[in-house]
Amino acid sequence: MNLTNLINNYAEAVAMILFGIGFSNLLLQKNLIKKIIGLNIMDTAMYLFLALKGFVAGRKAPIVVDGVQDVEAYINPIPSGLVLTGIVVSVSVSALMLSLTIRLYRRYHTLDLDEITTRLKKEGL
Amino acid sequence: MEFVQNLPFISIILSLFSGPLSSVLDGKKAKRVNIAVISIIGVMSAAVLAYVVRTGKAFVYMMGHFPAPWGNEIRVGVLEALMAVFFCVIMLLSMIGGVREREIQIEETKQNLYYVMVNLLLSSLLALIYTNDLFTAYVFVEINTISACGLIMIRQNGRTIEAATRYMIMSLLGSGLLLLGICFLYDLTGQLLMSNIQAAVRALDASGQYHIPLLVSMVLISVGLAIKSALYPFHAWLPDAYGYSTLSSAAILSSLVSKGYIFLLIKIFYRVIGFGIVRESKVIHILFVFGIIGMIMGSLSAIKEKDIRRMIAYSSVAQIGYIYMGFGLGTLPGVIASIYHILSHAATKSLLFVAASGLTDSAGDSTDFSDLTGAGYRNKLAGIAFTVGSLSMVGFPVFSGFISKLLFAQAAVGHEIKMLPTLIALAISTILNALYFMNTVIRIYTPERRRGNEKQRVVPLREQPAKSAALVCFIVLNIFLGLSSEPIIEMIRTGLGMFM
Amino acid sequence: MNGWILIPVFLPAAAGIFLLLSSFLQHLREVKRHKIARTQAEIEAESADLKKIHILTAAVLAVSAAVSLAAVWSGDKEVALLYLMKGIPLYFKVDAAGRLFVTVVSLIWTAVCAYSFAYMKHEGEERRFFGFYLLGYGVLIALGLAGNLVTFYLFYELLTLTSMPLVLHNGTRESIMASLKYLFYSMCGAYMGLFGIYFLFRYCGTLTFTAGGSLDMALVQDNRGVILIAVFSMIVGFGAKAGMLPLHAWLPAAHPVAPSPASAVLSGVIVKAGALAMLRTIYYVVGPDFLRGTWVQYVWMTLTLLTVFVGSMLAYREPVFKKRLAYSTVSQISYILFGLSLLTPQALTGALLHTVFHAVIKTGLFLTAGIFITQCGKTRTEDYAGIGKRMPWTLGCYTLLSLALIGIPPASGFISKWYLAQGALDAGAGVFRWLGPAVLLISALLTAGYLLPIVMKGFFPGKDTDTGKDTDTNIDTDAGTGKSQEPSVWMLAPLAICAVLAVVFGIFPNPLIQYAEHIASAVL
Amino acid sequence: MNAIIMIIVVLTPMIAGVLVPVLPFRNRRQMMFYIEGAVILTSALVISMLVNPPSDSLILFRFTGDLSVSFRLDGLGTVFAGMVALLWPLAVLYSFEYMEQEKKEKYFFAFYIIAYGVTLGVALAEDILTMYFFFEMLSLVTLPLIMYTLTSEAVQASRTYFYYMVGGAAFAFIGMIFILNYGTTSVFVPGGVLDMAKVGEKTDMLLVIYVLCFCGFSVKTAMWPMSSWLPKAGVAPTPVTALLHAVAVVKTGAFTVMRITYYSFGTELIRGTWAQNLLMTLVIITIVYGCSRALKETHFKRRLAWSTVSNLSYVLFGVVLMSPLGLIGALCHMVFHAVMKICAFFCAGAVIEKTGRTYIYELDGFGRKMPKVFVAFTLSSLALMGVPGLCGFISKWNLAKAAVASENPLAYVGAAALLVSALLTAIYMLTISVRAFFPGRDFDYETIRDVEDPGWMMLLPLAFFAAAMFYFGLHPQTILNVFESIGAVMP
Repeated sequence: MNLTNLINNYAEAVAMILFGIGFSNLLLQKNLIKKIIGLNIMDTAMYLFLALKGFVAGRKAPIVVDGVQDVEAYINPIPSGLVLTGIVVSVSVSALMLSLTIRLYRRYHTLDLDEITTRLKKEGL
Repeated sequence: MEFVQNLPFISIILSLFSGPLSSVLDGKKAKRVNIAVISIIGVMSAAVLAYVVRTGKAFVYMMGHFPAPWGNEIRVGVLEALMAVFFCVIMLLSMIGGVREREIQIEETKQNLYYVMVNLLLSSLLALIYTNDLFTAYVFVEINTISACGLIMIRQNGRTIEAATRYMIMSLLGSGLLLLGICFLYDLTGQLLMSNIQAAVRALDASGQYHIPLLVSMVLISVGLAIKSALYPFHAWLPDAYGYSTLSSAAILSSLVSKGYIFLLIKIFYRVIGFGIVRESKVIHILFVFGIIGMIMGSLSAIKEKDIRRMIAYSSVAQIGYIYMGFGLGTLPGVIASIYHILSHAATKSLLFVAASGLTDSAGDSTDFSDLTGAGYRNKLAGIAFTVGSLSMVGFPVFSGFISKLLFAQAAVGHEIKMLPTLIALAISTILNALYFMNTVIRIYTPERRRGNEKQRVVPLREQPAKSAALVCFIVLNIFLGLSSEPIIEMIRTGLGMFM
Repeated sequence: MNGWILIPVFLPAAAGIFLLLSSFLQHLREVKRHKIARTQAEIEAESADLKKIHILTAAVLAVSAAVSLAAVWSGDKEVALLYLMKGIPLYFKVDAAGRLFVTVVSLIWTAVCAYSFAYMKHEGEERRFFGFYLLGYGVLIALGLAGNLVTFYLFYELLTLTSMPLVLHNGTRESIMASLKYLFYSMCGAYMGLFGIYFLFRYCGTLTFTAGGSLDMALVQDNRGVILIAVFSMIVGFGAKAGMLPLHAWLPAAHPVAPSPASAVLSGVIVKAGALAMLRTIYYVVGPDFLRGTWVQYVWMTLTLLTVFVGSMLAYREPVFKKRLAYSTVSQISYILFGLSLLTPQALTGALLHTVFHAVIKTGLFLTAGIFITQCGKTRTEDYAGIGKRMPWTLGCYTLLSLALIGIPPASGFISKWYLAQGALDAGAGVFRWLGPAVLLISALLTAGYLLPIVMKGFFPGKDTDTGKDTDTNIDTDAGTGKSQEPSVWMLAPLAICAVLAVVFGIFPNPLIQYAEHIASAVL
Repeated sequence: MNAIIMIIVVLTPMIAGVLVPVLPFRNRRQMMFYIEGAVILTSALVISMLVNPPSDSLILFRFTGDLSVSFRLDGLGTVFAGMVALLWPLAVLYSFEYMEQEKKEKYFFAFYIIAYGVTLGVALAEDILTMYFFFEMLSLVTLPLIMYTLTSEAVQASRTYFYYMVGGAAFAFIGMIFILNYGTTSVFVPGGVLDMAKVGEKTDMLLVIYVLCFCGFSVKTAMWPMSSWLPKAGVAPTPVTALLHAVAVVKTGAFTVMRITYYSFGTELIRGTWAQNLLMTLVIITIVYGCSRALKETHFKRRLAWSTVSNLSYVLFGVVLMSPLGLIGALCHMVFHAVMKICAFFCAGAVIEKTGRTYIYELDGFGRKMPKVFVAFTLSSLALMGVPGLCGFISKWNLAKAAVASENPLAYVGAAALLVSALLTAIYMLTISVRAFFPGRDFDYETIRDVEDPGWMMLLPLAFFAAAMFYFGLHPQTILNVFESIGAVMP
């Protein structure tokens, strides 16, 4: 197992580990809030990975400050654009999930989804 | 560059902006806007379809005339136009069918919000069909998920909110994996436009490098989309989501939303990675096996159900299994069969949902089997519609189910190893379908023995004109798909030809 | 065109059906009126039209018997009635064996008919009885005249169907059960026969009866085994009707239950149809030399000898008189079958002779049984003590008949047993050379054992037994005399004829023997 | 005669059937004339079609690609269509009197006539897809007929019936697909259409598919593992059990099996293989099993239903022999059994409808009170037993001839099974006749005072069938020539 690749791409490795943590949290946690936190971890890990794709060592961020127009001076802007859209998407999704959780809590006074389901099965609506 | 080529882009934008627009209107007006929007888009897509069939080749439309890496592209072929037309027709009929349910079940103030969600859903479906860019596809997948969750939640009782939450969690898992898969592809090829990625992947495959990351991204994308389209092992959220939501959302969700994701998966397999590479990889066999298991297990759990809506929901798990088995075969006829089944299942499933709601009307809105005995006599049209739907699901000759079963079987016979398991699975699942569908049909036609069941009342034809009209249109659509399926199959074949 | 030989088949059949229809309508009228008690006037009217029935039956029977004898004895004729299937006609042909069978049938049938006029008075339902009686006669004549195996099978099955109602005539639960048993046993036998016919149809050139058999050797070479099985199933199947061992259980059940004229006819003639069937298949279709020395012949011989022995043993121990006679029929018929199974000319002659003699004797015996039952109401043999005093003539005839059956020289039984023994001795069939005659001898002793005690007790009852002058006279004895309870002349005459014939055949057997030898030589 | 008549023949009964509940009839008599008229018209058309058959084929409509619903008349189709055309008008005439006191009889007659059209569709089908198409429609159309009385028992019976039918159709579907892909053409060609090049060395798989297809189609003929639906369907009114479950539905099953064996898969390939032996064993088991169950059954109609199960396996036995002679025997028994069994069922129906008694032990002494019905019943039981002189003997004779000619030891066992079941038929049929005609000396006829013969509408069909039994029994050669001409064309 040649570790050289891993060391060079340590950032991607970290992103993947973060993704794993977020994914397992979203899937396995009982508490709804913890699920949402897991969701956000997963998304941020994705955006870290995406940002890394655009990064070229030794170049500046793609904001034209001192009139330099030459492309070679900046890093690849597209991944950053994608990250922006991604962040918009994950914000809206988290907002929706949180509203659902509040509604459930008001109705059942518990954040445990499985417990809600069993109570639902017992007394219907 | 005729004007017609702009129509697909216009239809996406129209439905996208009619969403927020209807949030300011009140319930009645929003409904009218929605119906108008859907019909206009339907007509436009039909025009596009006619144009593309006439010219015989797909065209690419660059939004804002910016070339690839900066601007965005949509690509319209015969297959995409056909799916668009079909989705609009189904959505229109489902909306018309579910009018009365919406008025009763959704509070006055929230009526217009429902139409916001429906318009957004329509726009995201059209985008999924047309888009030629992977990341746009991901964004619209997310819009699709959120609006679908809105559709489930609109009915505001405990069950739907719990169902919506479960739906969201599972879908987010799916889209997380999808995003990861797309990023891997982007990482490998540096491109986001489907045609460019395909060229790069072909080069990679020729050179033999990065074989494992390519395989991983394929697996991630397939599993992600499988979770979102409720393939067997990931279907836990489906029965609650479809079972308890209001009628039109159940119809739309079951026939259109899950099919949109499957169509995206087919597009990715064909246009992004190239079907040859996919065929060599093991992913196809995994999907085939899950498809077969899904067919059988879906029907088995449907047999145990005591509630007619949940039974129909479980049967769509089985039908999605059919589709995955279809293109799991890996041959061109297999994919044609699965696409045809997407259309036929969409038509039959929404017919079944609307007919089931007709039957429950005559049983005092209770979806339990014990109240439904004899419902066929009380609501004649719904009874006939439900029988037509069940016969089509069982694969009776005149109806569309028979044609898709025929196509699946013919595709299977071409394949060497997978032939016998497919044929046997087809036969067994037909029998299982017959078990629970015909059981219900026979139940609704056995006269009610117990006296004094006050909930039951006779529903005259004219009481719900909209629903009756929707039912009749669905029956005609089903029989049309059953009897004259020749042109549609030809269109799918040429469409797939253009996909390359 | 010699279609007229079929008159004796269709005339009685038509008369029989007419009688059945009239009994049907009469019963319907009666049931419709739901009349329970019948007034005196009706009884007279009824006995009047009973007379008419007797005259009608007698006339029809006489005419058809005469015509059939004329048809049969006036040279060989043949007629094909209609074509059942391509190559399989309903074909009638008069040949030597058929001639013998038809003669015996006509003789016995007319004799018993006279007897039944008197006997049936106390049984009731005469119309139905005589209807089936005439039908039975027609079918039997057709059976005798049948020219090929399919026609033979057709009338063989019709015979079962027409004779079955005779058995269940008196309508008791037991008789219905016995008739069903008879029906299903002979049906099972008929179907085993049919199984064989299917194979013969394929492996024989033609199914018409040709002396010496018509197996086409080319086809037979490679699958002899299958044909042997088929022939064996035919033998066991037709054996069912002839009371051979595996399927004989119906005979002792059916005969005692039937009215005496019916059981007389059943034992005398209908059982012979089974023997005729075997004769036809073995000697006229399969051909004797195909079977000679095969396992089928040996198994057949063992079965017949076993039946002979078992029949006589059971008869010996049976107290009820008619059941005893039924068992004796089982064993006597197997004499004939044993003769057939030896496949030698002498044995065949013996078998044919025994067919004739046994028909005459057994009919006579059953007629006496009928008289005993009607006159003194008892069915068990030990009650017949001292019956000789009251019915000397009947018992006299009975004695003559039993002597003939046992085979004591002057009477006819001896001759047929003689030929059978001779046939067995020079048949060269291994152990059966001596076993056959030995069994015949033992069975003759047993026959004596179960027939003669009635004669002894009847004539010499011994002091202590009362002679039945006073007791058990519930049956209407002769008015006033109380002494001789001889039956009416109508019942006694046929019995006397049978007895005389049994002895006369014994004394002047030559014409019969020449005729039997003529048949045997044609075939072997 | 051009081919259009085939469409007319199939569609007129269907349209007439659909119109029955719609047309405004003033009274029952007018409806009767309409229905009987429609059926007789169709039968006349069929007979005229059979007299000078149209040579070319005709496409009704096109499904996909080369698959289409199309009709063509050939030898086998003539026999089946002729049989159905002769029996249906009589059955309808019979059912008028039977359905007198039933309510909602409009829907009954509607489906009853539609079934006629669908059966003709099966008879005239040109290729395997059309046949499968009408095969499925038949099970759908006959479902309401079984459910007609709507008692819980009838509903249960219809549920079992439909599961068996769909199950069978599912497996038959596999066979059809196989033919469509591995055959040179989907049209029926005597001697089979499989092109050996494509099949190549995969014969074993071909045999598995053939067995599946055989069992699928023969669900309708109630072969042993799948025979429990037929006695249960006895709960339907007699015209249904008589016509459909003794003639139309079960014979359709036999007909379709003949089609796929002789006209699609071809017998050369299958003769002598393990598939033939397996199917022959199944058939022989059904023959004996059907009869033994009939023996045990005390319900009158269910006993006849079990006897149908075993008699149909005679036809399957003929088919499984895989030789032209076998086909002739099978056709022979198919036609003759239809006549015999429908007569028996009508007698049973007359008894049940007139006196309400359905169990055999209640039939004592009926022979005297319902003489015409029970004479017909005894005749049909004698024919079923195979007494020569009636048609049963002829068909058994042909079947056995084919079995013996096939030199296959299992076929000999089959011939023996035929005779064993003939004996069992004798037992369970004749016991009824003996019980009816000879109830015993001390039976008083008061207990069955209300029993008498039904009206002429029920008796006319019985008389016709009795005459047909005698005619076929004594002069079968005319119809046997028709069967031989079909057999001759087989390779």
